[in-house]
Amino acid sequence: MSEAGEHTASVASSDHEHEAPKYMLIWLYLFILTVAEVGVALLDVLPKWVIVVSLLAMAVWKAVLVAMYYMHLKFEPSRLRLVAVAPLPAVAIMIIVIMMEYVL
Amino acid sequence: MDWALPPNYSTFGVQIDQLFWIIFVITGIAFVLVEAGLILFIVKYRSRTGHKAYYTHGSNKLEIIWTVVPALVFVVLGVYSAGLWADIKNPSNMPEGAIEFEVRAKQFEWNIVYPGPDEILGTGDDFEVLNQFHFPAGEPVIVYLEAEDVIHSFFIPELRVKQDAVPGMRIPVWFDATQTGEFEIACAELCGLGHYRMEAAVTVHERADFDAWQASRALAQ
Amino acid sequence: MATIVAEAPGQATGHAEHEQSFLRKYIFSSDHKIIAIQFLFLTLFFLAVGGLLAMMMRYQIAWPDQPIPGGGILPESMVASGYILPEFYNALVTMHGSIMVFLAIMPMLVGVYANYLIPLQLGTHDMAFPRLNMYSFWLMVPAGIITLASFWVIGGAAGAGWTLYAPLSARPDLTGVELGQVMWLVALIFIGLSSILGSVNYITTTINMRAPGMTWFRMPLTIWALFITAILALLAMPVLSAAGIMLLFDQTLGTSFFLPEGGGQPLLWQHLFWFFGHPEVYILILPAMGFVSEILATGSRKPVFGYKAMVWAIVAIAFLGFIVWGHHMFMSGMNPTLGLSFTVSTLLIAVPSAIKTFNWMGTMWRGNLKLHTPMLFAISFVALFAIGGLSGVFMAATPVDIYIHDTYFIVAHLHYVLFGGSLFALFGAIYYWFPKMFGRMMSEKWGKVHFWTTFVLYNLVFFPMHGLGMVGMMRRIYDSTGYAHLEGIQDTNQLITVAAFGLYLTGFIFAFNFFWSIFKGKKASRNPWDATTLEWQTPSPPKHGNWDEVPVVYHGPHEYSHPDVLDKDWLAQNERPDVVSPAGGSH
Amino acid sequence: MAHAATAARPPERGLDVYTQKVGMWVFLCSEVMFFAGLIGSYVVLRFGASSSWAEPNEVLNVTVTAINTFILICSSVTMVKAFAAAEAGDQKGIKTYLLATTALGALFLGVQVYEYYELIFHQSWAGSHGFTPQAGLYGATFFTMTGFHGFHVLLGVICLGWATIRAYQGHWGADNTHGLEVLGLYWHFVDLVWIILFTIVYLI
Ligand code: HEA
Ligand code: HEA
Ligand code: CUA
Ligand SMILES: [Cu+2]
Repeated sequence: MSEAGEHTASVASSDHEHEAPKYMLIWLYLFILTVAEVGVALLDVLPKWVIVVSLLAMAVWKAVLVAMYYMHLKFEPSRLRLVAVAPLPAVAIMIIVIMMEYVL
Repeated sequence: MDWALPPNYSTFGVQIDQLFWIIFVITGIAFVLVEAGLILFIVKYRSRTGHKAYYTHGSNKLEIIWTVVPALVFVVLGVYSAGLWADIKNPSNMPEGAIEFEVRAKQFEWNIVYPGPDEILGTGDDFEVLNQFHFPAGEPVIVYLEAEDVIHSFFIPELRVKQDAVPGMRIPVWFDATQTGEFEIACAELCGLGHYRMEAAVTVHERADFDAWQASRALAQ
Repeated sequence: MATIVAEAPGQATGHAEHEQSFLRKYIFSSDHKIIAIQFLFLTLFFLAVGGLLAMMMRYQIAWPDQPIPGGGILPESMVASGYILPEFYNALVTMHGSIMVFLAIMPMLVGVYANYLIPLQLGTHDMAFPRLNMYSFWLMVPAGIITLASFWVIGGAAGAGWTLYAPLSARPDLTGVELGQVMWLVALIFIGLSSILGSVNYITTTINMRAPGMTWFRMPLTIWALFITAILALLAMPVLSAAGIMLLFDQTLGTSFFLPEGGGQPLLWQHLFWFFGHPEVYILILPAMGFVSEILATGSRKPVFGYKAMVWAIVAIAFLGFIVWGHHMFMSGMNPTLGLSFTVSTLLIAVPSAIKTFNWMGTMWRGNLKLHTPMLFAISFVALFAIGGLSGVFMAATPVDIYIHDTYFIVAHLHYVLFGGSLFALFGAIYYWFPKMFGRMMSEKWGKVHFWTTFVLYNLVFFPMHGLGMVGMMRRIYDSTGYAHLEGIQDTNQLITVAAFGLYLTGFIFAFNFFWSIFKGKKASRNPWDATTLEWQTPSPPKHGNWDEVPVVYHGPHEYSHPDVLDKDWLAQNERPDVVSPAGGSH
Repeated sequence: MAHAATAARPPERGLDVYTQKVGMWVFLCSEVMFFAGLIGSYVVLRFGASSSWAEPNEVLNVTVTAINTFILICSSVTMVKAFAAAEAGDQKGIKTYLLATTALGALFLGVQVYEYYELIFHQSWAGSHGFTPQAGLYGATFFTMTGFHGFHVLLGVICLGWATIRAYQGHWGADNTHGLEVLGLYWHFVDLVWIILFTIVYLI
């Protein structure tokens, strides 16, 4: 019956036994990253490919922060995380394969 | 109607037809297996009173057999097709020294640009003929396909050639006719209300006749 | 109990029957069973419409030089002095394909049966989001109305093929279709939204609301198929919507996403369309495979052979379905090296289909076959799907596809998988679940008549199309008599057309049986087929809310002829093992 | 296998979270694919394009949009704060933060409308006056992607407005947080998409 106990617990009470995430700290990260992005793009001193790669890296970093903390993915059961990343392979396949038209 | 592919006049057409019939045999075996099995089961196991069905949840051995056998067949088929496909369609495998034409498709006609007596496209003696495609037999031909408005498809059944002509692209196709003859270019991609009548005459000449025809045409321009 | 009620928000009173107005009960209902029946009527109507368009097409193909009978009632823009116009023919092909795929078969497979069966077979009171479910039906209605209306606007209905290849579909000056193309895209966006909302519901319900004991591997194969289908739709439909919106902007706002003059890429449309389109064709077959597995097990009185292999095959088909789309584009000017990888993946995707085919045969092997109408349709599904699948192998082999691409060989293939596959399975499913839906049986006698006439005429219509394709007859041509290489095929075309008319008439046998049985059919018991899944353990039809008390599941989905069960040859999923027989265990 | 008494057995274990949350995540999967379709097309069109693409700041006003991005990020914080307030049963917090989120969302839309207005009427591109959806692939992709994002923001603001009204009616609280959490998921997702769009449309 332990299964039952677990279940009701997760349905009835909310899933926030974890300590409250530091929302303001994340906000600060996001702010700094945005400033850094704009800086990198507008100063335009680095080689083009470095700019592109670093901008993409920072964008992904920000997106992951939002998903993990604001959307609470970090604190969700891993099964839910699986749902959240499910479309990513399809996205990757779509974009990479269509791009191969030009690369091959 | 005969249940047959039309006579083949191109070099790689032989292999295409061969592959067609190889697949026909493989799928034919699978077809007979499935359909005969179904009929046999219907007859043999139809319900009888007092009879109880055999209780089973399956067999791992059988699952493995009917996964592995088709997979092997498909891998072999895939490798074989891949090689042939690369020979036919890969631009790096296009034959050297082929005579080149340009075909511009538009609603609903085929404009054939001939290289002229110097056999080089883009020079002064090029000329254009509407809906008439003449070329010599026995040597490779490359056609550069372009389209002006919408997508058309360059289809000569007897030469086993088909390739879409896409606006904004210049797509090479090659073939090598083994014999002389008269055929048609048909348009195989829906391109509007005249799609069904977008055809052009194809004449495959002996080399000498082709030269003569081209010379006379070039003069007339 | 409490937790279960909490699981169904918005429908918290799952089983407290309220007095509801007629409108709330039958029209704007959020009961999944009513919604399913609404979908059934809508899709049968569109099946008849799509068929009618096919009949006009067939007439034109067989007798291009003769005026079409009754053509006079159509406006001059479609039929001029009795003759079908080429642009109207294009509209017929396009709308036949589109209506059949998007408004008949897909919503019939998913809208009707996912709605009807998921809550019943999983043992819940309703869907996770009943209101959303209602919206998903009511989005289909405007889509249908717009589609039908597009025939009567200036310029006629869309005429660029169901695949809407740009630039043809993007530029009215090149098709002569002004509004029709736009209307069809708008309808498509409605359909996409409807199907996404539906999928969210099906997936959530399946993941989170299964009855106690209904573990993943005790789910009936129908549910597996519908669940995976919903995932496919969820991931593929939005891409079509995105592409459709860009195409809509090309048509109306003067952008040029797919128009080379403005720097756009015609091939990008094809990539996006087929990235959706290939998963779409599996959306159209997977649920059918699920129904067939279940009907075959019931009809053979045996558990499904290789249940787990069947499940993994569905998953494999779905996964591979996302990496094969390029096989529709072998001749499109796509990079030939890319073509290579698509050949290999396409051939690989045939492996799970092979697994399924052989397991269906395994299910029938040493069974106790009851050849009732649903069973006949299910068996012929296997027979005909195999033909369609095998013709797919020809096309997957790229060199062969050079010749047969865009010929009637493809038309034969697609009707073998879509009609011989999906529609045959659907007929089977309608006969099979009719008693549950309407509380009455359909007539067996007329069912058999319908089956045999359909089976024979169907093959007469579509089998010869392989031959037409081999001869080289192109698709979507209004008149094939102008081509030298197509001489001598007109007899075949006429034979096909005559058979097609017959095939259409068989639809009326079905329609008659269907409507007659709703009112006059023999009253159905709870479980007329002696089936094991949960829906058969409720009254026919089940009441609002489905169950007083949620059932508890003890057994796998298709336990027929269990040796320990002595008094009957089936074991319902929710039968308490200790009640049935002392030794009866679950598997 | 021992079977417990019938009625006591709970439904099968799903994702261990409540149904609306699962539903929202599943729906977001389809949204990912929708934006992937648009962004993927953008990448392909830009990569395969013969015509040139403008450099950052050449046509678009990156500074204004950077501020706008910051506004959207702030609205994510206030949203998550509203949810935290609801969990803590802090009625005042719920109201304040929801109101702030709605206002920030509306502000974002306002700035976007201003941006569009400036681009269409006062910006010139490729020699012609006015940067519009008809201004080549650059304009078409720009307006399509940002426009659909803006449409999502609009839907979000409408829902937020509704949630705010409910907050003033005392609807949310420690025992009623699900609706806010689900709405929050949508709102953060819209923010997340913007983070990606901002980078690839304005900065690269
Ligand atoms: C329900 C829909 C459905 C299904 C299930 C399929 C299944 C398959 N399809 Fe089909 N297809 C369509 C619907 C479908 N298709 C439609 C609508 C089009 C046309 C679109 C248009 O252009 O309008 C099309 C077009 C199409 C093309 C493009 C042709 C062209 O335009 O040139 C190709 C090419 O590869 C293809 C291949 C396949 C293959 C390999 C399968 C495989 O999945 C089939 C696998 C099944 C089997 C192989 C049979 C069972 C197996 C055995 C009995 C085992 C033994 C067999 C062997 C060892 C050989 N299909
Ligand atoms: C599931 C899909 C489906 C179905 C069922 C059909 C059914 C039929 N199709 Fe269709 N067809 C397509 C999908 C389908 N088709 C697609 C996708 C294309 C490609 C389009 C394109 O190229 O863009 C195509 C193209 C196509 C062509 C090629 C046209 C061309 O390229 O020029 C032809 C030609 O003969 C054809 C014929 C037929 C015929 C004779 C039927 C007949 O079987 C129809 C018989 C009618 C019925 C079986 C309905 C009877 C039912 C009732 C009367 C119901 C009444 C009941 C109640 C109201 C309760 N179809
Ligand atoms: Cu040109 Cu069809
Ligand atoms: Cu496909």
